[in-house]
Amino acid sequence: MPVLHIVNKSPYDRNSLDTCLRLARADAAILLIEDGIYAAQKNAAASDKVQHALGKHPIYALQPDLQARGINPDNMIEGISLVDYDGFVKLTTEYDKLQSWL
Amino acid sequence: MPVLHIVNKSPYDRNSLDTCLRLARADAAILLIEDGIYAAQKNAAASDKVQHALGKHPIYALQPDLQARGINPDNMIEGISLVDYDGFVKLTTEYDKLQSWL
Amino acid sequence: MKFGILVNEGPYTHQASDSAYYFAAAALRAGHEIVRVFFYHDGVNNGTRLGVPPQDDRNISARWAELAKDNDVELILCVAAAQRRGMLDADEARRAGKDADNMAPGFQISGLGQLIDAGIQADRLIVFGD
Amino acid sequence: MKFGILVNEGPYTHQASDSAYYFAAAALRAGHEIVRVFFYHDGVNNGTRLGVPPQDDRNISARWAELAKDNDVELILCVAAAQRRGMLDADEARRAGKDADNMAPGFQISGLGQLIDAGIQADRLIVFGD
Amino acid sequence: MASKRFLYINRKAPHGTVYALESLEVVLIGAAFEQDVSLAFIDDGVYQLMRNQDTTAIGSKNFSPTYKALGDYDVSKIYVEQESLETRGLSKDDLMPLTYEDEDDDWAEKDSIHIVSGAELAEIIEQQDVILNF
Amino acid sequence: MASKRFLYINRKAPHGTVYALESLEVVLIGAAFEQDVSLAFIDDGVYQLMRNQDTTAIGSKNFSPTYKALGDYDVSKIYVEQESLETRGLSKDDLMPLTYEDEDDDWAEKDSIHIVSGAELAEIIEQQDVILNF
Repeated sequence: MPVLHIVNKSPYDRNSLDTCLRLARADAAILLIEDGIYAAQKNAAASDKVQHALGKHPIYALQPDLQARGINPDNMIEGISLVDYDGFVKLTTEYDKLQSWL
Repeated sequence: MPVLHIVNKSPYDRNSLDTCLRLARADAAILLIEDGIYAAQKNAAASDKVQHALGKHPIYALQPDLQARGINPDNMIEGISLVDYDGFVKLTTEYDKLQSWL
Repeated sequence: MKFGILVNEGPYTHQASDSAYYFAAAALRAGHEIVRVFFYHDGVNNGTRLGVPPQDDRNISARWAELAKDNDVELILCVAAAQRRGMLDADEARRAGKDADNMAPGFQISGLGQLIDAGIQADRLIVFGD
Repeated sequence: MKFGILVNEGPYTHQASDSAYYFAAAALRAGHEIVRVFFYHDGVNNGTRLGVPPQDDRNISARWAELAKDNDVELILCVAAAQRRGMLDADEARRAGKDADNMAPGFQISGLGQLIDAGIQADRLIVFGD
Repeated sequence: MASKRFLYINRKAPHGTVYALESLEVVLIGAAFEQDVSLAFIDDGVYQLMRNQDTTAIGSKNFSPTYKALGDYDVSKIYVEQESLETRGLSKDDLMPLTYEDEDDDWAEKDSIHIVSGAELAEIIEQQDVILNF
Repeated sequence: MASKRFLYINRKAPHGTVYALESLEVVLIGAAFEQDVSLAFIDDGVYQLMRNQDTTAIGSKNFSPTYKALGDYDVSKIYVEQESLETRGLSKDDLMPLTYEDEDDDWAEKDSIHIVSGAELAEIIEQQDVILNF
């Protein structure tokens, strides 16, 4: 089973999302947590690359982190799935390698 | 007297050098310290923008930080001046506003 | 399923310790086992018993200790990282000739081998950090 | 010239505290005055007396305390940031009902007003952080 | 003593790290010193002012309503960089309304937030005496 | 117990933060556990392997010579991403030579560093059991 990539940094502050997208294989999934959830917002500078990545990877975002930061689900890029912490744990059981892009 | 901008992060990891260059006025100087000194290396992806910035700003790099990271002064972009900690202190007396791009 | 958790950052400054805590709680809720939470780098600072957070804020160290007690989870602080940063239990303090220690009950100090062992024992090792 | 120095990060993990120390030493060497070094955020962790760094590494807290003693420099830890992170002097520990404290001699705990005051008193305030 | 011009520069997102919260604590304490205070929000710092932040599910303190109290502390010069907003697909409507009562204008309620260009912000930076970064 | 495949991913520059040093400490301790160990250097992590690092003037520990001991600990699979090198204007010649003695080939001294493409590295990541990030 493939890799779950976890990104916890804003795509505007750090290079971690870029590196994740460069090194994630087509069968891998991506989970955005903490400040990583800013990548989920639509109509922003990073939206195009995230939209494009959705063609290759399932992308998830941690709902508690979105809510904390005031990002309305209506402003999320379509196709990104929201998970709570229970869903986060479930993802880590479904993918057998976990790669946190610290 | 103008601003001394201090950048301590690698231009490949963070956005701080980019923001510094966007917001530094023509009379301001830039000092690269800690991981910021990687911006001083020539023939690298960030070299062009640093080279271009040299047309507007004096740029300094902290020699102890270069030496620690194994960057040979021969591999530095021409026009960047090296300072030691004594020179760092002297710069902070010559510029009366200090802006650290944390 | 068996989980190992690595926490690289201290309490309050980075969200890493909070995220790890909520992940751990959710994993236990789902019936999974947590073989060990290993605290490395500034993560060792999660083990202090001297924290006095504001009344309206969470107590991160106390919360970890409670989770561990209720669910029989090992909370391990890396000894080398802890010594460097002044996080000591009574034994370490005595050995180093220090007049005080600051580790909270529920945490233990041990070697980096415990991190590798967590990787070997667990079905999934997940890392939280900066 | 009068300098104020703000240190936002703890010892060892980030270079900020090292850079601030070498800057302070050079400023004093050049005959400048340092009105105050203010430690905020994880910076308060620089004030521990319980650190046991490896023999071949620097002792960051001891080095700060020595610089302060030799040059009569104030080293202030922000009280709110320190409480949150479990960095206490004897008074704070007693007040909070804690059985131990961990602050090193040479450091003092005080309020954030001391940071603003440093900005007012100093000709230059310089910030070191992450 | 003459008052100095203090600028607090906020470039970090809230909640992922504590800097935004602890920066706000300095501003509130500093307000008692009757200096000239400005705040700048640049890069991910603009996220600090987002409406509808709710930290219930991550358990940390929701300090975002505190920004609304800044006006009561006579902190009314709040500069937000336009380019930082645009990069993040945000406009002023996405931010909390922050206001103050202008004592020189019969206590009229006025907007504290000024959206400024990079060039304007560069000039504001140059006008300061003390710049604080967290 | 069957051995697992451990991959240590290093993405941070040395000296500015302690992660590189403390990561190396884990690798050395972990070597005693006789697992299958690989190291990847990506992004600013490639700077960890630069030649001629000298920390005398910043007072911190110069741990860079320790990478040369990895071969003695049977850590000989060291992957450096080509694109990360190129972005930084570096080539293999800028890195310290890291070698090991191959016991299956009459203890011949061999190169531990493998420069790999992003695609190759992606495949290496997928082959692991445990991935450690600092």
